[in-house]
Order: sequence, then C-alpha cells, then structure tokens
Amino acid sequence: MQILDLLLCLILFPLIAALFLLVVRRDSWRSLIVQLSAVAIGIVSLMLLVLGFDKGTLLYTVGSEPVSQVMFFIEMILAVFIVCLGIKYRKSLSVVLILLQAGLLVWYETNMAGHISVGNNLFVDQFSIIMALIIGIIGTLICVYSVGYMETYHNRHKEIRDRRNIFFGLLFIFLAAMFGLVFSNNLLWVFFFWEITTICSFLLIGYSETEEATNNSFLALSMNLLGGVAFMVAIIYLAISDPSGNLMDLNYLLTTGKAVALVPAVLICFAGITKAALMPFSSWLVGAMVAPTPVSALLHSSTMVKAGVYIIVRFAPVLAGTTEGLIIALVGATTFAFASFMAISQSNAKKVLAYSTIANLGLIVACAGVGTYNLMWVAILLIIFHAIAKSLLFLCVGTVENRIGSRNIEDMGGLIVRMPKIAIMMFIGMAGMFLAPFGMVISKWAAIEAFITAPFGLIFIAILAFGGSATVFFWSKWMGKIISVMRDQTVIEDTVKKEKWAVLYILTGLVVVVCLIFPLISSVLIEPFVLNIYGQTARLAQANLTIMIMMLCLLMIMPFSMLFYGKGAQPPVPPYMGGRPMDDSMHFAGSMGVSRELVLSNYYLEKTFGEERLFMIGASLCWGLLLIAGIMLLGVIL
Amino acid sequence: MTPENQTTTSIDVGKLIGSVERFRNEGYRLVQIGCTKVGDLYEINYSFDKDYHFENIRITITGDTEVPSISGMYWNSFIYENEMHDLFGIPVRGMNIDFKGTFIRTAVKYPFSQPPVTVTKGDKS
Amino acid sequence: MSKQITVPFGPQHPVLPEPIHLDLVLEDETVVDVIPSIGYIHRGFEKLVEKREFTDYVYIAERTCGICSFVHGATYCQGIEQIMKIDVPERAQYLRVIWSEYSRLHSHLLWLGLFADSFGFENLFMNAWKIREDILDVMEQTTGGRVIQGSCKVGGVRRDISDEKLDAMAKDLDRIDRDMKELTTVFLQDSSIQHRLRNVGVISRGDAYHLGAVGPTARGSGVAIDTRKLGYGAYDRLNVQVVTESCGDCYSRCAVRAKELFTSTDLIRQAVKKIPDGPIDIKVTGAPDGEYFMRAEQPRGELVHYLKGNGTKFLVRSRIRTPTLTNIPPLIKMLQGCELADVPVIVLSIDPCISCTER
Amino acid sequence: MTYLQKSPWIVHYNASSCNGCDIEILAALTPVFDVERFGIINTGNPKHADILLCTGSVNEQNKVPLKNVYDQMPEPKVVVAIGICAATGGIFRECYNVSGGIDKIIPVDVWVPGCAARPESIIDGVVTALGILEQKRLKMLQKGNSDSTKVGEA
Amino acid sequence: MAFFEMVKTALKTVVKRPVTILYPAQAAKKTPISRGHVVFDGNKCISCSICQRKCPSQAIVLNKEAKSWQINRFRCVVCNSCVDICPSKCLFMDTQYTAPAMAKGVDTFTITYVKPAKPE
Amino acid sequence: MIPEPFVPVFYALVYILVAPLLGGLIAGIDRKVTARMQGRVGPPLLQPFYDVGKLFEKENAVVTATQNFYVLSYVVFMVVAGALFFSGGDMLLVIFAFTLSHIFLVLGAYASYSPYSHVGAERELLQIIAYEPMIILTAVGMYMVTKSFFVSTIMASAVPIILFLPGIFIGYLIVLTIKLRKSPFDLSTSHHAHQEIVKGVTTDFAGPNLGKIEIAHWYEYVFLLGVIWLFFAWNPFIAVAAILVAYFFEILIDNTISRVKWQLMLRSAWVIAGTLGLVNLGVLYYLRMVVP
Repeated sequence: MQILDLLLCLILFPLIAALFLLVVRRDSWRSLIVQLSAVAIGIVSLMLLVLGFDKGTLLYTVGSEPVSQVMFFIEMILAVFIVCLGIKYRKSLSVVLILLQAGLLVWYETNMAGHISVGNNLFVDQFSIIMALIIGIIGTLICVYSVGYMETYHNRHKEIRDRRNIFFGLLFIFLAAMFGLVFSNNLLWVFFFWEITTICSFLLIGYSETEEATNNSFLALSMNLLGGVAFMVAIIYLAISDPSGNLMDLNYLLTTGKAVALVPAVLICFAGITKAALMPFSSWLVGAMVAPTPVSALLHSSTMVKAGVYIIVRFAPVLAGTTEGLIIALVGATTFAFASFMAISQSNAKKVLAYSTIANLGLIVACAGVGTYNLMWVAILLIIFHAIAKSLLFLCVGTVENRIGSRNIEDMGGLIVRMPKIAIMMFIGMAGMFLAPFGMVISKWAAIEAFITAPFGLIFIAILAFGGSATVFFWSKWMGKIISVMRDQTVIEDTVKKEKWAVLYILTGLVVVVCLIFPLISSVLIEPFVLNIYGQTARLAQANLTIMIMMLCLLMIMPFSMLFYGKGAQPPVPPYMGGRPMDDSMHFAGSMGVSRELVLSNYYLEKTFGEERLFMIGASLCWGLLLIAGIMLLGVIL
Repeated sequence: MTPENQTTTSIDVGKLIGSVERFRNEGYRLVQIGCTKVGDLYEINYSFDKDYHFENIRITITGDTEVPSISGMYWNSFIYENEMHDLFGIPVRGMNIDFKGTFIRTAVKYPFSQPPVTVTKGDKS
Repeated sequence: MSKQITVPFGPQHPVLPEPIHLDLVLEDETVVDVIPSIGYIHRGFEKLVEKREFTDYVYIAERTCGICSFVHGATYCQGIEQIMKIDVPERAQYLRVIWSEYSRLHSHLLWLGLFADSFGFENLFMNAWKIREDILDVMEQTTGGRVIQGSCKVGGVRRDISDEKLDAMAKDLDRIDRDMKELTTVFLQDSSIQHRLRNVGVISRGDAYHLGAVGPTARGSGVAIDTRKLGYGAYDRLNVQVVTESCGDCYSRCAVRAKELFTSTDLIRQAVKKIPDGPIDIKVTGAPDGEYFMRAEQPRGELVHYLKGNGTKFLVRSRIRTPTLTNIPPLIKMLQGCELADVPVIVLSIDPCISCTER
Repeated sequence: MTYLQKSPWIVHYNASSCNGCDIEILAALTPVFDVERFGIINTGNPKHADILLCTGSVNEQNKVPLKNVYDQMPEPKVVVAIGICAATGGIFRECYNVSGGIDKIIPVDVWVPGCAARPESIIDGVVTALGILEQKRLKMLQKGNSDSTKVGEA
Repeated sequence: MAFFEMVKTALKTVVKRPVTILYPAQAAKKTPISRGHVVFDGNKCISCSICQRKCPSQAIVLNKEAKSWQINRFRCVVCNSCVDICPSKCLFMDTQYTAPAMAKGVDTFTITYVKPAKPE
Repeated sequence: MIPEPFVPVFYALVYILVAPLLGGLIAGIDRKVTARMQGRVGPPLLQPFYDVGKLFEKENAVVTATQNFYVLSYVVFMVVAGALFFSGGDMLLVIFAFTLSHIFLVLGAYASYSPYSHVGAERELLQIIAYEPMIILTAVGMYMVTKSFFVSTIMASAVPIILFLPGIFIGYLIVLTIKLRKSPFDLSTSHHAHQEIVKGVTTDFAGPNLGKIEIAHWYEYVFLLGVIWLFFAWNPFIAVAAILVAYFFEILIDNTISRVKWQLMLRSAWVIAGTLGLVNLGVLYYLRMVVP
C-alpha cells in the first residue's frame, strides 16, 4: 500500500463514516460504526507510522483543480450558513467577519487563483505522522468514549434535544478535517480544513442549544474567524508576492528564504494564536467548556487547538531569530504564566483543564516562536505529552461529572473512595501533567535547558519557573482533593460502561508508556524531523534518561508498599479535631450545641490570582505585543 | 479609700427597655447584667457606667417571667442574658445571639435556681 | 458547593493554655464566620458562698484565676469591707497596691510572651517569661506563693513586707525596667512584628466603648477607662497614668500593655515611697449585710465583684464579672474578616482569661 | 533507658483549671526551668505526644474533649495530673459543675500535688511518668508480639 | 520601624550563661516563706479542730477519739489558713513542696499531746 | 580505587548513609544554638536521634492507611533527589525529584481529610510555589557560570561561583528559610507548638510516620546545604565556613523574626528573591551574551 493511499484513506474514511453517522439513528449501529471506524483509523495511522517514519518529507500530487473547486464551493455554502445563523442569533461580529473572509476568498478566487496551481497538494513528514497518530489514536478513542458518554448525557439532561447523529457526524468530519490539515501542503487547502475545524468546533460548542452555549459558540467562532481572516490575508499576500503560486506550497515556502515567508508566517501565526486560544483570545476556549466533555477533550485540548500550535511550529524555522518570532514567543510565554495563575482561582474542573491547556499551548508557542532546533524538539514533545494526559483528564472529569452530577472540584472530595479506579487514573493523568518523571515535566526541563542558550532565553526561563510553580499548585490541590479519604462514602463507579473503561485504561496506559518509550519516539520521529530542518537536533542526556526511567519504575513500585501496611495494622483513628469528637458521618461538635459538618475546600486565592484581574493584565500585555508585531509587519510590507 | 457612689433604681419589668434606652442615649456603657436569687424572687441588676459614674437599675421578677432582651440597645448584652438563662433559668426574649441553653452547659440544670447543693462530691478516701 | 473550610479551633489548641472554643469558617485563609462557645471552665464556685463563711471565701475568690489571683482576692475583700464599713489600715492598702501592680507586671509579661508566641516569635516569648520569673521571685519572697499569693484577707493583708525588702524591691525594679525596656522595644519597633499586628483586629473607639470593652482592649482603641482612677485602695493617693493608644488594632493593645509595664513599676515606686508604718490588718467582727458592686482594675481591665450579704456569715450572692467576659463581644467583632493566621493573635490581643470568665 | 525516656513529648490540656497550674507548665518550658533539657517538647498535638499533662477539676463540658485528647494519643502514653484540682477537685470539689479529678474520666498515672503546682514539681512528675512510660512500652511490645504470633498461627 | 530589633538581644544571650536552674541537679528555687506543705506537730495539738473547720478545701480530718490528724495532700491548697488559725501553733508550713506520687493517699498523724495536769 | 563509572554510585551511597547522621546532628546543633539564643541550656546534642528513635517505638496511628504510602514515597524521593545531587546528577532533575517528594508529603496531609492537615497542606503548597522558581533560577545561574547543569561539573569548576551569583545566593538564602521551616516562613509546620494550625502538614501523622518525615527532613537539610556548597565549590574550606555561617544566619533569623502570613511569604520569595536572582542573572547574561 502506498503512503499516499494511507493519507487519502485517513482523510476520506472518517468522512464516509461521518456520512453514515449523520443518517443512522440507532444507538447500537452508531456504536458499532464508531468503534469499527475508530479501529480502522487507528490501524491506518499506525500503518502510516510504520511505513512513513523513516522516509523524511514526502510530497504527493493530487488533482488540484477539481478539489479546489469543491473546496471553494463548500466554503461558500458554509459562509452562507454562518451568515444565516449569525443573523438569526443577532451576532453581527461573526457575520461581519465571515463576510470579510468570504469576500477575501472570492476576490482571491476571481483575481488570482487562475494562474496559481500547486503541484504537491499533500505531503507527509514525521511531524505530520505524530499529529496523525494523535488524531488517529487519541481522537478516535475519544469518539469511542463519546458514545457511552452522550447516552448518559442525554439521560441526565432531558431538556437538551437529542441530535446525536449530528454530533457524531461532526466529530468524524472534524477528524477528517484534522487529517487534511496536517497532510496538506497547499496553503489554500490548509485554510479550507482550518475553516472546517472552526465550524465543527462552533457547532459542537453550541450543541446543547442553551443561551450560554450559543453565546460561547459565537464567541469561539468570531475569534477563530478573526484568525481565518489573517490566514486569508497571508494567502493573498503570498499570491501577490509570487503570482506563480509557488509560495502556496507550504514545504517550498518553509524551505525558501525567510524574507518572503516572514509576513505570512506572522499572519498565520496570528491565526494560530486565535485557534490555540492564546491570550488575548483565551476566553473562547474557556467558554467552550460548556460543550459536552468529549468535545472539550477532542477539539479543545488534544487536537483542534493543536492545529493552531501545529502551524506555528511549522513556521518556527522562519520565525527563529526574528523579532516577530520573539514577540509571538512572548505572547505564548505570557499566556503560559497568566493562564497558569488563573487556573489557581478556578474550581470548575473543566475550566482548570481549559486554563491548563491554554497555558501549555502558550508554552508550545513560546518554544516555536523562539524557534531554535532544541526548542522545536521540545515543542513537539509537549504536543504529544499534553494531548495524551489532557484527553485522559477530560474523559475522567466527564465520567465523574456524569456520576456525581458536578464538575466542581470541591465536589470531587474523597473520589478515591467513591470511584477508586477513576481517581487513580486522574491521579496518573495529573501526575503526567506536572510531576517528574512524567512527560510534561520532561518537556519543561528540556525547555529550560533549551531556552538557556536561546536569545533572550532568560525571560522565558523566568516565566517558565514562575508559571511552572503555579502549575504545581493547582494540580496538587486538585490531586489532594481526590485522594482525601472520606469515610462515609460508597463506591459509585460500577455503572461506568465497558468501552469507556477500555478507553480510559488505554489512555492511562499511554500516559505511562509514552513516558517510558519517549526516547524511542524522540529518536524515531522527532529528532529526524528536527535534524532535517535545522541540520542538528536535541536529545536528553543518556544518564538522565536512565535515571528518569528508574524513577518512573520506582514510582510504579511504591504503591505496592500499601500491601505491606495493609495487614496487621490498627484500625484508623479519627483526625485531630481540636479535642472535639467526630462521628463517621464527618460531623463534629460545634458551637451552640450544633453538630457541624466538616467541610474542607481548597484555596483559590481569588484576590491574588483572580481571573478577571489577571486576564485584564495578560490580555493587555498580549494585545500590546501583537500590536507591536502588527506595526513591524506593516513596516516590512510597506 | 473612698467608697464609690452607687445608685440602684428599682423599676418594673415593663419599663426596662425604656430605661435602658435612656442610658444608651446618654452614652452609658453596659457594665454587667447580674442576677441574684432572693427567696423565691430574682433580682436582675443592669449596671451602667459613664465616666466612672455608676448606675444600676433593678428589676425583681418571679422565675417564670419572661425578660425582654436589651440586645437591641446593647449588642453585647447577649453574653449576660445567655448566662442568666443558663444559670438561673430565666427566659429571655429576643436575644440577638441565642445559644439556646448551650452557653454554659452545667451538670445541674439552672444551678442557681436550686437550693444550696449539699452532696459532697470527690473521692471519699 | 461553597469554597469553605470549617476549622474547629479548640477546645484543645496549642495557642492558648486554656480551652477556648471557636468554630471558624474560612474561605481560603479569610475568616468569614466565627462562632464562639464557652463553658469549658465553668465550675460554678460562685455558689460556694452559700457554704463558706465570707472570711474563708477569699481563698476561693483568689483561685478564680491563676494569673490575677491577687487582684481577685483583694477586690473581694474590699467589697466586703465596703459593705461592712471596715476601715482598713493604710499600710495594708498600700501593700495591696504593691501586690496588685506586681500582679499586673507578671500578667502583662506573661501576656507579652504568649502574644509573641502567637505570631511565632519564640525567642521573644522566652525572653518575656525570663523577666517574668524575676517578678514571680519577688511575689514568692513576699507572699510565699508564686502564682496564688493568698496574702489578702478581709480587713487587711496577711503578711507584711519589711521596709528593707521594700527598698530592695524598688531598687530591683530599675534592673527589671531595663530588661523590660529592651523587651518592649522589640515589640514596639520591630517591623516584622508590626507587619503582624498593625491593622489586624481593628475595633473603632465607638465600637469598643459600646460593646463594653474594658482594660487595655478599650484603651487600645482610645477609650480611657481605667478603674484605678476610681481611687480604691491607696490609688487615690498615687498618680495613676492611664495609657491609651488610638488605632484600635492589635498593635495598639500590645503597646498599651507594654507601656503599662512602666506605669506599674512607677506606681510601685510611688507606693514604696509613700507607704506609712502601722498595722496591716484589723479585726473583723460581725457579718456583711447589704450589697456592693466592687470595681477594680485587673490586668485585663475592669473587674466587678457584686457581693450581697444578709447579715449571716454566708453571703447571698457573689457575682464576678470579669474583664474577659465583657471583652468577648468586641472580640467577635474583631475576628470578622480577619485571616486564619490572625485568629490566635486577635484572640490573644484581648488577653483572654477563660477561667475568670467562666468561673 | 530507651529513646522513649529521652524524648517525652507532652501535650497539655486544661480541663477547667484556674490557669495557675497551666502557666506553671508553660513556665517550665521557659529559660529558667527549661524542660527541653530532658528532651521534652510541648507539641500541642495529642497525636505527637507521649505524656498528657492535665490540669483542672474536669467540668461537665470538658469530659468529652479530655477523653478525645487522651484517645488520640498513640500508645504508649501516660497521664500526669497536675495540681490538686486534677487530683480531687481541690477547693472546687463541691461545685455543682465539677466532676472532681481527672481519674473520673481517664486513667491517671502520676499525681502532682500543689496549688498551683510548682515547675520543679511538674518536672518531678514528668520524670516519675517516664518510668511508667517505659513499663507501658514493654507491655505494649509483649502484647504486640503475642498478637503477631496469633496472626502467624491463624 | 526597624528590622532585626531582636538580633542584639539574641546574640548577647548566646554568649552569656543560660539562666536555667539545672533542677534536679541544682536545688529548686525557694524562699524562707515559700508555701510547700503543712507539717503537723502531734505533741502540741490540742484537738480543737479549728483547722478542720477553717480548711477551705476540707483536706484536714481530725478525729478526737482515734487521736489522729489526717491531711489529704491531694486536696490541700496550701493556703496557710490552718497554720494562721491554729491556737496551739502545732502546724507550720514547710518550704518543701509535696512530691508527686503514683497514688493518692492520706497522711495520718497521731496526736500525742497530753494535757498538762492542772497545777493544784 | 573505585572504577570510574561507579564513582557517582559511591557518592550516592555515601549520601544515603551519612546524610541522616549529619542531618540529625545539624538539627541537634540547631536546637542547641536556638536554646542558647533564648538563654536556655537546651536539649542534648543527640536529641533529634532520640526523638526519632522514640517515634519508631510508638504506635503507628493513622487516619487512613494511604498515609503510610505517601510518607514512604516522600522519604524515598527525598533520598533519590539528594542522592542524585550528590552523585553529580542534573540539577534540574534533582529539583524535579525534590518537588515530587514534597508533593507526596502534601498528598499525605490531604489524604487524612482533617482541617488542620488540610490547611497545612495548602500552605505547604504555597511554600512550594514560593521557593521553586528561586531554586530553578539557582540552577540556571550555576549553568550560566559553569555551562553545565550537572552537579559534578559545577563541583569541579574552579570558578568562584559566588562572585558571579551574589544575588542568586541571597535569594537562595531567603527560600532556604522556607525550606528549613524556620521563622518567618514556618507557615505549614514547625518544630515547636505551632500556634496557628497546630502542626499543619504533620498534624495527623504519628509515631513511625512522623519519624520518617523527620528523617526525610535530615536528608533535605544535607541536600539544601549541599547547594550552598556549590556556590563555594572552588574552595572546600570556604565552603564549609560558608555553610556554617549561612546556617547560623538562618538560626538567627529564626530567632529574631515573627512568622509572616502567606502573602508576604509569597512576595518575599517571588518579588524580593526573584528580583535579586533575575537581576543577577540579567547582568550576567548581559556580560556574557552581549558583551563578549
């Protein structure tokens, strides 16, 4: 089988599945289709890995004209659709932006498209393979999980219209678009898929059709469209710079000189910033958390927002060493710090996850913006580790939410007693996010080592050090919440479905396994890619790797000490309550002769780390930075 | 040593609130509320002070008379009124902070309304 | 679910040697609600007047509290003396003042130490208590007891202090003054202490007055109430300086007590200078018939002993209204909206003596 | 001499005492008496303590906290009752709200008389308690051994 | 405002000798009038039992028939009341405090006073 | 003598064996000096060992059996962090292992679901976020001077690091106060009766578990003082003297300052220490990068 066939298969197969899912209304069929397609897509992505990992960059020619026509047609339909919706819900900003974008597109098609033809519309390299694996494995796992989740979701929320066929259809269309996005070499195609993901996200956020959901979906749409406009401007700029259209070839654009690529790079990075929800556009991602949890897991943490950073990482070599790149990196770093701080003040589990996602995307952008070879390596590592751990956490939170009816962290106290398996999975997921020797810490460590030699690296190290410590705070307190042992609880996780368990187990396994085999991943996929671009590459020292793996093993052995303590131990005693007796229902003797319930909640430090204040500061900083970049860009253009 | 000039005015329960209000308006502070069992009756002393000028008003009531709380005028009176309730069993109406008998928990209910306790506790060794 | 934490503060808590009981409700570290409860030391000994002769009850009155034991004894005796119209010999009155002021020194030093400990300044705690031992030595040398002095009786005092000893005491005060100066400078000047005390537990002058604050708690808010100004005992012949501070925060209350140390030593010196020769007690005959509200200044503020006799050897009622009891309502106000770290500091800033309070 | 005797940590509970004995306990910690010479630390937390220093005559409301504090101390532990109130209720013996002695609630190992007990006296009391602490430890060890053999047999 | 006000004192204390009394190696602090425990002289007691009546904590039991004078040292508040009141001066206050004990007990003394024969 | 590849292992083993003895001794000296500053005689020098010995003689009372696991993990990873450091490992890895071990302590406190442990755990976390950036900056500073994150290289460097990193050193001393659990930053737990939250993190640990925590502290002391050594690594005598002076300084601070609230702690560690560190690094950076 040719690699090209695999690529086409990955793009088209989900599309076909989506068509089926749109029509099928029976639960069992839907479940079957989702599971079969998931397996199929997963296998094909793995095949792509096996066949393609050592091939370097491969370019493929696909009949460009007809496909482009179809794409243009679809985009016009979508534009009309959005305009209609926008008018219906009175969202003038979205309407204006979509009209602007469509106008630009039409103008481009009529005035320039004629003499532009890109030969190699598809390409694949190691980075694409990594992205494909994330989409093909994690993405489909989330889809499988969604089947069970949505069933419970609709049982719990009777007031929400059951449009599961559309829901799953959109999920699979989205997968197809993601594959398309990472395999496209034609910038116009990239833009097309980019828009599809935006619209999928828009529709899925608004799934519950509540007022909040609708507002938030339009917020997300507007911000993403703003990015889309910038993208379109970049395309037009390229078309004007080189009417032959060679520059539309992404691979060509990246490998030719920086001079011409810089302007579109910055514009596209701006689009990436909106898509990756960096400050000042972070609010849409936080708002997107109203969507059903699998949507958050799939679109808003592991894949779609990664499209934003994917494109920025692609342009990293162009940005490296430029002031514009530095500014984009600063936007990322600022976002990292502020989003981490803001996460401290959140008690809504999904919002914490959202802020953590924003923070990590910021960090990736910071790496990509500075763009040295070792930072590129770090950025890709971050993408991998984040996708796995974060999707696991989202799915765990979703499961918990469906059981306890709340996504508030404060309601997750004693989860270790109530839902021990989920709690342990969450524990591992969180450990994956901030504890050594798991993935995210490896990446952060590598980032520090990489920044230290980069220009102006000190600023980034400082931000990383302070923001990173905030990360420790909000994760640990959440972790502490779920592992606190409350006595009066019963186990409530028996009702979780088998396929959900399977997905959760696989993802938990991935968090650990990927951490164990990351040297392999690095040497097979990331290092060749980086080497190919920069001519040199980074890796962690062998001694450190050994130690980290030893630490990981130690960490896995430690729980067995529980067995040793289990037997012959005295029964537990009540906690210290200042001399007051406490009964098993967690009540103690309070003042005025009443029996008070023991309530413990975490610190949120609203005054110091309050969302509104920090957002104001962070957003203004980032706006400022973007403004400077814009002015510089104008300078270049003029 | 010069003895302090102390005046005690006996008033009716009904006039209590009015009298206390006058003290409050004149800027007196509440020094204490104390209760004494005299025979079958209870004397309740409300003591006020302003610039070392000491004034007392006294109501004399039976054990089951409900006494109005003066916490409207003196926020801190709850501490004495709760005590009065717990030790003497005098019902107080409208306390701002009502401990409902848990202010001072005693082994003997309303101990000060009891005749002298004669049992000698402690070890007999 | 609200983001609250319930903290059962006491009855067993290392901050105070006594059982206090607060239910704290926190949001982060901020106290949003505080519900106190007392009664852990209520023994009910006021009822013992029905079984002890009024002359013997002084032993019980003294044991109201182990810190201001002498003042309780003296106030009780003075109350009885007022009812019975007994003229106590001058020397006894001066001796009572001297011991009362030593009690105040001992109490304030003890408090300063505990207070320092409440904000984690262990060394200062040790230093304050080191100086306090000097005061206790004097107490023991003159009364035979370290904390329960037992040197007061109805009609006078039980022990005399020789003139040589009085002079030696006055001389020794100079050294103690020096040590205390060094100690209080730290309390009043050190910026880390100011950080913990300034603007913590603020109570305005009006609130302090109307909520019934007395003693240093009131004086820290600028309310110049000092019952010694009533001139009981020998105080009418001595120059009593009332120390006030205006801020009403923990620092002010601390400053009042720190400065009162020196007014106390001053009063002792005055008393030693003025003390006349003569008998120290007078024989008491008969029994009290009548009532009296005896007010005196305890280290913590105005103390009221209400005594009522009916002509027998047994009193009808003794009611002790201690300064801490009346300082509790202001305390509740102070605690609203403070931080968890401030709770011990604020609670201690009124110098609570629970055993007095609950009797 | 085991470690237990070299490092007796105390927790103090005031079960309605007049404060006299309590401040003498605190005074024992301060420079002039400095019980830390014997490794004594006032932990303030029953879970860390070996010796419960208890003062006061135990009133109605104090019974439960006193028992609770005692129960929270891990074995081996001893109780030292400080002052005559803690022994018999002392001068307050006849009060209506007084139980009269710590031993009405929890087992007491050493009595320290005095009103108020002097710091030296408290030091003596704790030193006496150390011997009992050691005995209790041995007893606990024996019991532990017999328990574990039982487990082995089963 | 000043930082490290305490440093001087702390450093001074380091070089000075500690004020600690090394009790029990050193003798306890005591004064000639320290109230330790009540001592009974059976030779002088005239069995008037005033001490028993005046004892505020009822620690003293005098039994005329058995000629015994008992004191419960775990009730005695060492207030000196009995010593003050004793008409025959058979009680006095020793400065040594009562030692801690593992059991509560009562100290019993016999009254050996013999009423001097009336000179006739 | 020892084959080359085993030298790090040898050092790690030496640390594992010697550090608790040294740490306990340091704790003993600490208590003795503190007592003298307060005009007391103080406990015997070996008192910390008696204490821990005693704790292991006590019953292991737990609120939940999971506490055992967290405490054991705390000790193990503290040892791992220290051993990595002394075997010449990567500073950053050491710091991450160090954080990991503390997280376990915090989790142990959370597990008990008790108000005082809980507040202690929250405060401990605040302390972690307060000191962590500064420790990372310390490592970065070392790198900027010696061009290596590896302790072995830094150790072997003949450069007087302290001359290049005075600001970092002062910043490190500030956060060291947090780590040694000394006033003014003994917010989450402290040796003596803790007046605000009883014993904070360690409230609900008793007996052997508390003993293990204590041993972990000893390991921690040695590691933290080892970092001071790095600043003076070029001359061992000066290094020892510096450690002694720094430690005495910490004791003095402990005895002459009141405890602060968490806000000020965070501010001291982030603003004061952070600024000191960053300015120092900035100057160094400027000198190295811009002025070649």
